Amino acid sequence: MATEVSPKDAVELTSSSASYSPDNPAPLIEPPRARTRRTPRSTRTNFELYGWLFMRLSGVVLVVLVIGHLLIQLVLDGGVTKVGFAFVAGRWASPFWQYWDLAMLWLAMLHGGNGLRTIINDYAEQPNTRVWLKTILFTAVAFTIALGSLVIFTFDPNIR
Amino acid sequence: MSTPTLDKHSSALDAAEVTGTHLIAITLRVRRFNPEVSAEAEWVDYQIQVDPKERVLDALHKVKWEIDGSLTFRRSCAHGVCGSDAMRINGKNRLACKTLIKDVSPEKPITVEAIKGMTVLKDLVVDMDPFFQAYRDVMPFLITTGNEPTRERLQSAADRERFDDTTKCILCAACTSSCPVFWNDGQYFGPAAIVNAHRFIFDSRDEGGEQRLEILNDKDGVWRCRTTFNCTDACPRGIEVTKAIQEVKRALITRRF
Amino acid sequence: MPAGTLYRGREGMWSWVAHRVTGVLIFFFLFVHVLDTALVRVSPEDYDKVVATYKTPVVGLLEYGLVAAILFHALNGLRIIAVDYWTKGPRYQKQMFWSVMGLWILLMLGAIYPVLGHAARDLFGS
Amino acid sequence: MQFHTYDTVIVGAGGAGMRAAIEATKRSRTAVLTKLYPTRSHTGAAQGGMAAALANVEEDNWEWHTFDTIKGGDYLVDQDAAEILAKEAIDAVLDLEKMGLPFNRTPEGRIDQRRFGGHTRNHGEAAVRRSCYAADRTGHMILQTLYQNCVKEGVEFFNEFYVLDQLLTEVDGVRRSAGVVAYELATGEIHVFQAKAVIYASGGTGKFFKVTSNAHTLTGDGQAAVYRRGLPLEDMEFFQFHPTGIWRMGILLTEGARGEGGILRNKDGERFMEKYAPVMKDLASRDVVSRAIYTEIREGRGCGPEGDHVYLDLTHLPPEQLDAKLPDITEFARTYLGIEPYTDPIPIQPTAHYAMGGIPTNVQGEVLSDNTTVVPGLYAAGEVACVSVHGANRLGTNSLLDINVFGRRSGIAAADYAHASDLVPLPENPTEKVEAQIERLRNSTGDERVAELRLELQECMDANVMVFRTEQTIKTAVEKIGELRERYLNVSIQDKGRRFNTDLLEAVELGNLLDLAEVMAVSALARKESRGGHYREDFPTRDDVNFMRHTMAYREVDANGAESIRLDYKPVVQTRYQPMERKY
Ligand SMILES: Cc1cc2nc3c(=O)[nH]c(=O)nc-3n(C[C@H](O)[C@H](O)[C@H](O)COP(=O)(O)OP(=O)(O)OC[C@H]3O[C@@H](n4cnc5c(N)ncnc54)[C@H](O)[C@@H]3O)c2cc1C
Ligand code: HEM
Ligand code: SF4
Ligand code: F3S
Ligand code: FES
Repeated sequence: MATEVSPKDAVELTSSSASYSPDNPAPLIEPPRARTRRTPRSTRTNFELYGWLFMRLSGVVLVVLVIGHLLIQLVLDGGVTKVGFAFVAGRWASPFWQYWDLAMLWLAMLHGGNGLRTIINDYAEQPNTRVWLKTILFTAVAFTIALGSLVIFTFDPNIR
Repeated sequence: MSTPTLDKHSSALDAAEVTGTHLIAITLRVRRFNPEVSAEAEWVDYQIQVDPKERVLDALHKVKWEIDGSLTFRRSCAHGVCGSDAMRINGKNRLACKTLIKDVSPEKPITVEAIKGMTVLKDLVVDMDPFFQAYRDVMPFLITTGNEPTRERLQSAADRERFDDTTKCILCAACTSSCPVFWNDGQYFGPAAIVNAHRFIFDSRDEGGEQRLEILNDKDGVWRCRTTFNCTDACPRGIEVTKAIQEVKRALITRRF
Repeated sequence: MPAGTLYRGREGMWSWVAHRVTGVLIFFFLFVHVLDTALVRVSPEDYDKVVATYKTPVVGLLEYGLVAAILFHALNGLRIIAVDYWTKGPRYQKQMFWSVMGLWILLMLGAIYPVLGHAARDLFGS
Repeated sequence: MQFHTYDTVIVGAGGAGMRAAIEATKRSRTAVLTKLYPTRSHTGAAQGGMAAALANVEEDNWEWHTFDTIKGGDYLVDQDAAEILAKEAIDAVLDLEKMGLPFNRTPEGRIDQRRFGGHTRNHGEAAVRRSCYAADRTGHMILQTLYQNCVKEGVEFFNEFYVLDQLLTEVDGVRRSAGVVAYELATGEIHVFQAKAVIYASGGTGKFFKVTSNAHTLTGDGQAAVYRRGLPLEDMEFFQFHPTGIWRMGILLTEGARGEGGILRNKDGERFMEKYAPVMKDLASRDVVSRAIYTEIREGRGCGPEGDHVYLDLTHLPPEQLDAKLPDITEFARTYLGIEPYTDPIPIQPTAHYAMGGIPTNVQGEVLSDNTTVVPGLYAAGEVACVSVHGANRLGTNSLLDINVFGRRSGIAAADYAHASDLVPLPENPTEKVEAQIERLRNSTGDERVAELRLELQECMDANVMVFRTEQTIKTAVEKIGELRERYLNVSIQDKGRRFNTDLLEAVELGNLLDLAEVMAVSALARKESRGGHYREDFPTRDDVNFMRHTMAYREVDANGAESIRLDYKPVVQTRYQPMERKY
C-alpha cells in the first residue's frame, strides 16, 4: 500500500519557528475575536429588535417606492433620455411625488444606514474603528437626509 | 434529508465496481497544525487505499494508525450520535463519521481541516469552551415553579411534537462554526445555543421562556442571524436550525407587540 | 482569520453575500444620487450636464448594473422576509432563491431595451 | 503536576456519572473527571428505552419486572439488587421526566411505553409494554437531560482528563480510597485528585471486539485502574452480543425495532425465531436471539454471497411509524448501507454490546475488595460496575435504568460518606506509576504498533470468545492475548509531544483492553457451563450445581513480578425466585 507523505506548501522552517518544542509551544491559531466568559453583556434594550423589524417593514415599502421610481425614471416614457431639469420640475410640482421621493429618501437612507451599521459591527475588529466608522456613517446619513429633504421642499422650478 | 447534500456520484467508485476491487486510492489532504513543531498550519497529503463505502473517519484512522500517529482529531461513537468529530471536509462542515468516502468526490484530493472560527489547538482539534459557554448562557435546563407533581407532568403528544426537532442536537458545533456571522467575531451566540434555547422555550412544561428570550434579545443574540442557512445545511442531525431561529425571532416580536 | 479553504456554502450563503454586496452598492449610489440631484436646487445647468453623462453608453451600462443590483436586492429581500414570517419559508428557501433568480433574469431581460436601448441607439445610431 | 482536593470525585460523565454528580454536588464539593466532553459519552448512543413498570399503557408491576430481570440474567442475578432496580425504576423515570426529559407521550399525555425483549406480563405470559422511550434516541435524551441538570446545579467538570490510576492507602489495616491520578489531554500534565470518596462511572469495555456497538473510547479504563490495584473484577466472562448490529460495522439497530414489529428473516425469508422462541419470537432475550442468528448462519441459511448475516425486516411497517418511532436507525441504514428500510430488509449480525461484569459493588455502589469487604470511599456505578442486576445477560432497557438507579444511589452514598470522614493521606509519590507508564511509552523505541496489536486482539476476540465458545477457542484466545501482552511491552508511539497526544492515550487504552480481555478469557475458560451471554458448545447446558456463583478475578503478582489471574467465586443472592429452565 502506498504510504507516501508529501508535505504540500510546507512552510519553510525559519530559525525561530524551528525552535518550538513541547516545552515551548507556538501560539495557537486564534479566531479573530474569541468569545470570553464575560461576553456577551446583556444589552437589555430592544434596539436590535426594532432595527430588525424596521429593515423588513421598510424593505416592503421600498419595493414599491424604488421599483416605481425606477420604472418612471428609466423605463416609461422614453427612459432615461427624458430626464432633465424640466422633468424633475414637472414631477415635483405635485405634492404626491414630493412625498413619494421624500419617503423613499428617508426609508432608503435609514434602511441602508442600518444595514451598513450591521456590516460595520460584523467586520470592524477594534472597538475604536467601530466607533469611528459609525460616526462617519451616521454623519453621512444625517447629512444626506437633511440635504435631500431640503432640496425637495425648497425646490424652485423658476430658479432658471 | 438530514445528511448534508452529497456531491455527485463518483466515477472512481464506478471504476472500482467494474474491476471488482473493493479498495480505491484516495488522497487525503489534511490541514495540520502542531504548535510544538511550528507556528504555521500546513496542508499535508496522504495517499491511502480505502473502501469507498468507508467513512472519512476510517480514512483518518488509517492515516493515524498506519502512517502518522501524531495526526490528532476527536472521535468516539463513530456513527454520528456523539458530536465529537465535526470538521470541514471539502470545504463544508460535516461529521467525519457520517460522511462516506464515495460521497465526497474521491477522485480528487479530499480536504479535511478544523472547523472555522474557533481556536485551533492541534490539527483538527479546536477549543470548544467558548461554544459550551454560549450554550450555558441560554440556561439550557427545564425551569419550573410551584409544587412538583407526584407523578410525571402531563404533556400532550402535540405539545411534545412542538419542540421535537431541536431535542436532537448533539452539540457538535457544525452549525455554529459554519455561520459567517460567527466567523466574524465569535461574539454571536451561534445557532447551536439558539437551538438549545428553542428546545426549552417551546416546551409546554417550561416556565423560563421569558428569561431565555430576554437573553437572546441581546445585541449578539438572534438578531445577528442573517438567514444564511449554512447551519441548516451543516447540521448532521437534520435539525431545521434556521427555522428554529426564525421561531425564536417571531416569539420575541410577538412578545413585544 | 485562520487560513484554509473557502467555506463551500450553498444558496443561502451566496445569496446573503450578494445581498450584502448589492446593499452596500446601492447605498453608495444613493448617496451620490442625492448629491447630484441636489444640484437642481443650485444650478439647473450643472444638473442637466450631470444627467447628460447619465445618458452616455458607458454610464448606461453602469445603470443597467444598478438596476440589476436593486432588483436582486429587492427580490431577495422579499425572500428573506418570507423566510422570517412565513412558517414554511425556511423549508422552501432554496426554491424561493431559484424563483428569485428566475424572476430576476426575466426582469433583467425585460430591462435591456428600456435601459440600454438608448445607449444602443447612441452607439449604433438609429 | 497539579494537586486538587475534593470531597467527591466522579470518574466519567456518562449517564451514571452525571446522575451521581447531580446528587453529590448538592451534598459535597464534587469534581467530575471525564475523558470526553460529557455529551460525547456513549450513553448518548442508547436507543431503545428505559424500563419501568409505570403501567401507563397496560397492567404491569415491579415484581414482574424483577422476575424478568432475574430470568433474563439466567438466575445469576443478585435478587435483592434486582428488586431495588425494579422498584426504584418508577421514580427514576419520573425524576428524569421532571428534569425535563422529553419522553414520547400517550394520547392522555402520559409517558408512552413500548415492548422490549424479555419484558413480560405475569412471569412470561406475553410481552408487556414497559420501556419508556423518546423515539429511538432515549439515551441521547437521558444524556442531554442529565447534562442540562448538571449545568443547572453547577457541577464542576474536568473535561478531557483521563483517569489512569486509583490511589489506595492502608489506614489501620484497611485499604481506603485516597484519590485518583489523571492525565490532562490538552497539556499532557498529570493531576492528582485527593478525595474522600471516588465514584467510578467510566462505562464499558467493548472495544476489545471488532464488531461492536461500542464507541472507540470504551476501553475499560476504570475496570483496569481498579483491577491493577489488586481489587477484583466480577463476572467478566459475561458479555452481551446484541442480535441486530449493522452487518460488518456493528452499529446498533435497537431492539425497539423488533418491539415495533420488526422481524428477523433468513435467506429463505423465513421468520426463524418462531423455531427458537415460540412465545416471545423475535423479542426473546438477546443471548437467545444472537445464538439463533448464528445457528442459522452456520446451518447455511445466512444471507448474502458469503451467507454471513440475516435480515431485519421492517418493510411491513408503515413508513409513518418508522419515521415517528425509529427515525435514527432508519437513517443509519440509509447513510451507512445505502438501503431504504421502507422497502428493503436491513442486513444485520450480532454485535458485541454490553459488559455484564465489572467492578463488584453492593447495592449502595460501594466497591468490594473480596466477596464481602467494602473498600471505604470507593464507589462504582453504571456499566463499569457489577451490582449484579444483570447476571449472565442484561435485558434491553435495563442498563439505562441501572445507570440512573445506581448512579443516584452511589452519588448519595459517596457524598454522605465524604461528609462523615476525613481525607485519607495520599501514598508516597502518588504519580509514580502513571509517570513511569507514560514515560515508558513515550520513550519506547520498540517496533510494535498499537493499531496492529489492537486489531489482532479484536480479531482474536471476535473469532474465539464471541457468541459461541469452546475450551479450544478460549484457550487459543488466552494464548494469543498472552503473546500480545508480551509484544505490548515493545510498542512505541510516533507522537512524542505533550499536547493532545491521542497517540499516547491509545497506547494506554490498549494496555487496559489487553488486561481486561485476558480476565474475560480466563474467567470464561473456567466456567464450564452455558448461561446467558456465556455459551460453551462443549457444555451447552446450565449447571446450577457447580456454577450458580459469580466469578471473582484478582490480579496476582508474585515475588518475581510475574503476573497471573486468580479466580474465586461469590455466591448469588437469591430471595424469592428459584432457578427454572429459561424458555421464551
Ligand atoms: C449502541 C448502544 C445502545 C444501547 N441501547 C440501550 C438501551 O436502549 N437501553 C438500555 O437500557 N441500555 C442501552 N445500552 C447500554 C447503555 O447505554 C450503557 O450501558 C450505559 O449508557 C452506560 O453508561 P455509563 O454511564 O456507565 O457509561 P458511558 O455513558 O459509556 O460513560 C462513560 C464515561 O466515562 C468516561 N471515562 C471513561 N474512561 C475514563 C477515564 N479513564 N477517565 C475519565 N473518564 C473516563 C467517559 O468520558 C464517559 O463520560 C446501549 C448501549 C449501546 C452501546
Ligand atoms: C427595494 C427594496 C428593498 C428591500 C425589499 C430590501 C430588503 C432588505 C432586507 C429584508 C434586509 C435585511 C437583511 C437581513 O436582515 O439579513 C436588507 C438589508 C440591507 N439593505 Fe435592503 N432592501 C431594499 C432596498 C435597499 C436599498 C435602497 C438600500 C440602499 C440604500 C439597501 C441597503 C441594504 C443594506 C446595506 C442592507 C444590509 C445587508 C446586510 O446586513 O447583509 N436596501 N434589505
Ligand atoms: S444544531 Fe445540529 S449542527 Fe448544531 S450543534 Fe446541534 S446537532 Fe450540531
Ligand atoms: S448560519 Fe448563521 S446567519 Fe443564521 S441561518 Fe444559520 S445562524
Ligand atoms: S464520532 Fe461520534 S459523532 Fe462522529
